[in-house]
Amino acid sequence: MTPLLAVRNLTKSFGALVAVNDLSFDVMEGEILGIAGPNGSSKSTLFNLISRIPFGADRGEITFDGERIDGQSDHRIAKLGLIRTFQREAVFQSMSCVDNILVAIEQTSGARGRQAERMADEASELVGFPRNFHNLPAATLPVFYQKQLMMTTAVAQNPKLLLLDEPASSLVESEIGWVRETVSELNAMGMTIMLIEHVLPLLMSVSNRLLVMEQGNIIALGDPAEVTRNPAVVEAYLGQPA
Amino acid sequence: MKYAPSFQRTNGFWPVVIALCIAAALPFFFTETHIRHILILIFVYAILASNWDLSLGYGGIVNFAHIAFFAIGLYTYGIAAKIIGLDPWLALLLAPVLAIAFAALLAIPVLRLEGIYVILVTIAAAQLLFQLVVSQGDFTGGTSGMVLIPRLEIVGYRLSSDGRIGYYYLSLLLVVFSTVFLYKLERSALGRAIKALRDNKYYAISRGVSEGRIRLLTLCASAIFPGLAGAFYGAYLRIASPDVFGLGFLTITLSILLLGGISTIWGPLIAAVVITAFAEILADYGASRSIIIAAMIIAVVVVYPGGLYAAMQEIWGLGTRLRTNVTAAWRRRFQASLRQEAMGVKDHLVETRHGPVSVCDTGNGDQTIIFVHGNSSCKEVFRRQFDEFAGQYRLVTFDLPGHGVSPNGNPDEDYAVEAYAEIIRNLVDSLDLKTPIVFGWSLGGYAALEYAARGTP
Amino acid sequence: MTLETFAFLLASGLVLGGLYALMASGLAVVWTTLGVFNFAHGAMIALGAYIAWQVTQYTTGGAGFLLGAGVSVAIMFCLGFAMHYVLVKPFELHANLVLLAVITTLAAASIMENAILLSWGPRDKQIAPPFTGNIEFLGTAIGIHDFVILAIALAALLALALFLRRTTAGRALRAVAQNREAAELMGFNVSRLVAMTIGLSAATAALAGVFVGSLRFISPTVGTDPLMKSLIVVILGGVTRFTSPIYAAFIVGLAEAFSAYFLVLYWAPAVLFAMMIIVLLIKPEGLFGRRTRTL
Amino acid sequence: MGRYSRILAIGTAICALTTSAAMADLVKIGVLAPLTGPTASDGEEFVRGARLAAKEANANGGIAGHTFEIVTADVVDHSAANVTSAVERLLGTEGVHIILTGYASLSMFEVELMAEANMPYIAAGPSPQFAGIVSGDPSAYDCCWSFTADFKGYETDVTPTIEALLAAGHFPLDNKTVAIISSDNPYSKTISEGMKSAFGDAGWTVTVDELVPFGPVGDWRPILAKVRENPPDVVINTDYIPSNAALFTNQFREDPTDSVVFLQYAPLVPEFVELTKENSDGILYNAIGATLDVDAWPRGQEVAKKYKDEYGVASGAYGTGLYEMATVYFEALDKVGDPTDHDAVGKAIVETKRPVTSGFLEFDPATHVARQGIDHVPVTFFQIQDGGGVMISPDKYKSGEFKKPGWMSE
Repeated sequence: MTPLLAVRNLTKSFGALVAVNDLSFDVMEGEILGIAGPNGSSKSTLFNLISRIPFGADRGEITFDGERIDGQSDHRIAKLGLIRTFQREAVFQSMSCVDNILVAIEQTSGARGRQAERMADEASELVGFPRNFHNLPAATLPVFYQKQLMMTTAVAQNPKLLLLDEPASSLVESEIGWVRETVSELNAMGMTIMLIEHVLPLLMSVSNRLLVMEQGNIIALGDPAEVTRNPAVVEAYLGQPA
Repeated sequence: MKYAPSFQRTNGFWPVVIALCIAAALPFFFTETHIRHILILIFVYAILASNWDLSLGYGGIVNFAHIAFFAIGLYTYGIAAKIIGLDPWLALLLAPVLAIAFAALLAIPVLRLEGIYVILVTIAAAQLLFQLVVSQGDFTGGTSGMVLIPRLEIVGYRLSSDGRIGYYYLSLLLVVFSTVFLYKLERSALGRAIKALRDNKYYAISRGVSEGRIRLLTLCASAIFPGLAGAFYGAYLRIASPDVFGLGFLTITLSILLLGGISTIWGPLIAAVVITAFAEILADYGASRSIIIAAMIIAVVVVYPGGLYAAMQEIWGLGTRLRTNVTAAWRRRFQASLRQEAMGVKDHLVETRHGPVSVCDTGNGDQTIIFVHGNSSCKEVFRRQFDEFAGQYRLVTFDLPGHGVSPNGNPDEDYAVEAYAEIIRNLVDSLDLKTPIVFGWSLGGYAALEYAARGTP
Repeated sequence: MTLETFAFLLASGLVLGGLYALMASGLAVVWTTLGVFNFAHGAMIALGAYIAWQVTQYTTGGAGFLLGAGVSVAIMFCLGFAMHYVLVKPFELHANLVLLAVITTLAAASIMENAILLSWGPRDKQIAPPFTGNIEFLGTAIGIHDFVILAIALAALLALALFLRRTTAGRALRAVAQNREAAELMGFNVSRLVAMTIGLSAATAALAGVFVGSLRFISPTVGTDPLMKSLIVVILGGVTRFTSPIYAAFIVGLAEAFSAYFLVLYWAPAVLFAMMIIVLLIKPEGLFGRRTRTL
Repeated sequence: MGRYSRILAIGTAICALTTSAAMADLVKIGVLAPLTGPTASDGEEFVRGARLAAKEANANGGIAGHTFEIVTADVVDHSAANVTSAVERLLGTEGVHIILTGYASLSMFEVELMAEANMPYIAAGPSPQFAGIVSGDPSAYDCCWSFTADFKGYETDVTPTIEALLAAGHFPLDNKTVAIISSDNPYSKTISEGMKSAFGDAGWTVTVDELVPFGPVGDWRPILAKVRENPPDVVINTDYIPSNAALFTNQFREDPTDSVVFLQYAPLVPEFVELTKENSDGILYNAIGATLDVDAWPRGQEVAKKYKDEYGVASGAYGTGLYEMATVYFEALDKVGDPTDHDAVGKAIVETKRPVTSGFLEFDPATHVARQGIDHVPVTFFQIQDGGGVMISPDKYKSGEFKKPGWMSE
């Protein structure tokens, strides 16, 4: 089976600091790859490099769905079906919620008018974003709904690979439940997902495989349960050998 | 669910229709060419400013070469119609094409820069264009400009005849087309992409918006009508002179845009009227005129950074609040008996933390039921319950702030479920309702839940 | 080209450069601190010149010139200080600060220019230069006054640089320019510091105005050309360091002098604007700039 | 958008109010003038000259039963938009039956607006531009007349005048070289081009030929450096902006060459001498339409004196010029009687044949421009001596003799 995303020798430095150091890994079609690591281990930078938003890598090859994407422009990568979210909730604050979703649909699918609106409804349904919020200005939504809206815009683009950057950060227990359900549901529909998360129980429960990073390096990759027993991982998290 | 009402069903529809009718009828009231000239100028400024808003307000690209689109339209018309000898109407249509071409050229440096650097590079580009125009004296007439540019005619009828009525309607038509264009564009997929890119660049790109393409399209789209207006201006005044590149022209247009309010289509249109009319009224005051207008601009910008349009909406809102307050007061005063008939008891105002609310209280019975009505409703909705339960319980209901005959509340504080719960709490305290049963309907239900969540004392 | 011509052009370019440096550094200081472009800078130059002219009407000679310059600098400092509270402060935190500042400063420029027109009339005036006569410079003659002005301009810039680097107030200003939030958290009165920056900028504008008014002539619109020149200088030099626009000013001054001789003066403005676009494209932070901002 | 129209209605109503009050026998004289902006000092003169003429006419009991009042409209920076607005304001003012100006736009495009409205218009702007518009179809512009005479003399007369000075032995002729500097505006450029060919035809060599951009010039030294490398017999600068010309003079005097210096127009403006002081002594300039304030031309002396008595300052060319334009109109109105008959007024103006401050005024029917020449409006040459302009040529009017400038070698 060929991987959906193949990353080879990915490297990025900021001046003297090597943020991502010669990373190589594959993401298989249909899996949920969890990504963990302490703060500053360059997890989000990895997403940045893959999506080229806002910057690409210095070196390395990325193949997505059989196509080299490391030289492609940022919005092209999104159009190929590699969609990311951001750690901080992001909305187009001057627009209504439904317009937020429509932008995403119109830019990738080319659908317009009623058809695009129907797709927006479907995406909202799937993510659980309340449809009666559609005409509210996005800026007025509470944080949780802004996160939901960002997820909806991502799902609306019908991604092949969804990069979720800490969808559960700053959420309460019941809201984390929503993340869990949504991620599982999307995955069940056939979406491949890469998930960065600090909420470990969530990460453990949904991930098929777990990748642990520290200071720009992969220190473990594999079955979640095994990875958590890996001494290097424990050291990275607790700062001393177990 | 998408609810984007068609224009016919928005609040703006009738004002626009009325304004349009007035604009169409004005030449019959003002036959002097002077006033028609001012109106035509207003239209030209309105086109310039409102289209500038497309790049500056919606697109977030501070393009100080916007007036250059107008200048290009002007000179294109002049050179094509006078020197090349093209039919004036064709020259008129050629103007926006060249303006778009310049916009595309301008996009090259603009795409690579951000913020204040965009201002600087566009100022430089406009100045460079100015130098170019002035240096090509053989075609452009150099610093004094080219005169006797062919005028527009329709089968031999000069648009300038009959007190310029032809030019008046042509400019009105341009404003209408330009506004329809902007209105449609703002609501189109392109318009959404433009706004998305401005609101949150990287998020927009991650959703497939191509920054380069959208910025290019924004600039090009904002060049069409200024180019056309420039050609119109040339045909109307019959002169193309380089003073359109000057700081004066730029300042007026920018003042109109910012005074009107950015990211609105209507703001610049309103401000074009205000500023041009103001400048004309003060025309006899020489240097003081400029001082007064500049001071006025500073005052408006300082008090209302959102511009006149925001100010108007605020005033409109104040007016509405005042009107509803007065009606509510009038009803409290004169229609009390009507309501008493429905409810069986007379209502009265009770002071709470969120202002006075109108309360019906049957006043007897050990167990109290408080009824809380829903959104856009009023306490009288519970008249049947009052009929039914009167005698068994003490029944209390009230109008939420801004509903029924309660006075308006403060929009920032009083229209929230938390505030409603506090009102219930205040009522319980002040009317000594002990441990009431709270019945909420719709929005009132949320209020009741919130009240419950706070723990009954 | 003879040595005399070369020396002559050199002197001419240096004097221009000194003037531009003074004009541009004021503009750059505000830009760095507030991130706004002050379109009233040209009008401030004009107003400064007229105030000094008024003073020289009562006292003549070298004393009058110095007194005029002093009074003008003092008044303009206060005016600049006050301008912050009227033109920028009210919407300091608004999302469109840059744009709103463009329009308020343009309006302020219009008010100042027209107030000058009302108070002093439209006719050209000159601030009597205290030194007349020429000095020999590598075999060519240049007005003594030009050299004195170049010296004062450099001294003023040096004083400003020392103020920013060596004094507590200057350091505070630089702190605000580098990181406003941090400065606020550290308990600086940021508003007053920013107002002081604009005041300093207005003071340098006044000095530049006095020089322009004594080297050339003043009219209500005398500031228009200096504004454009300062803009070019600031873009070429960048604003990352206090010294960047100063180098650029001398480059522009010398380039103007020599290009007018070797090419034609006619194309000088076009060449400058083309240069500006190219620099913005290749190195938007300016020829001497780095990506971080400091005063 | 309801407010939109309401504000418009109020605005226009106020405009209408201010323009409608008019008295039957009161003729308003419209004056287009830069009341603000960089040329406001000239604008002040326009208005003063016209006001003086109206005051005088009213004091004499009016013309053909009419009294006069001046209404002004500000053209600010002479931009097309501002000039058009000002013209429209005057055209829209009830009771305005004549419009005068020193100059409104550099291109004279407003002539077209006047012709369309059939409004009598006497202007003193650049005559080549005026002629360019009118000569295409003179009969369509019967209401428009240029008080400024044909500019041809500016181009042709400098060469013979300087050669005459040479012939008179005022200074030696080394090698017949001339440096010509011009500013890129139609006035300066047309004149300098004409001069170049005139000097060329007379066998001169042009050593420096420079064009500077229109607008303020910050430093003339690089150009002066070129001039100095090869000192010419004559240095000519046609940049007419007074502050530019004054700076040129001051910087030239830092290290002068052994040359005659000729400047175009600027020395006519009073502040030129103020700004240059003794540096300008010896400078040559000429004028077509300058006030002939000399014994040989009583009309010039008379009006110049009137103006000075009234306002306490000497008039430049425009103060007396506007006075004379108003006089021309009064004469035409006296013949016609009815100020509202614009056609007749226009036709009466063409018949004007009278002495005015600048010479003998007569219009050329082909271009509607005042005729130029020794018997009409002459080109007069001046030299600044002791801070004042002394007319040194033509002989018919001259009030003094050329003096060798202090900077030239013996």
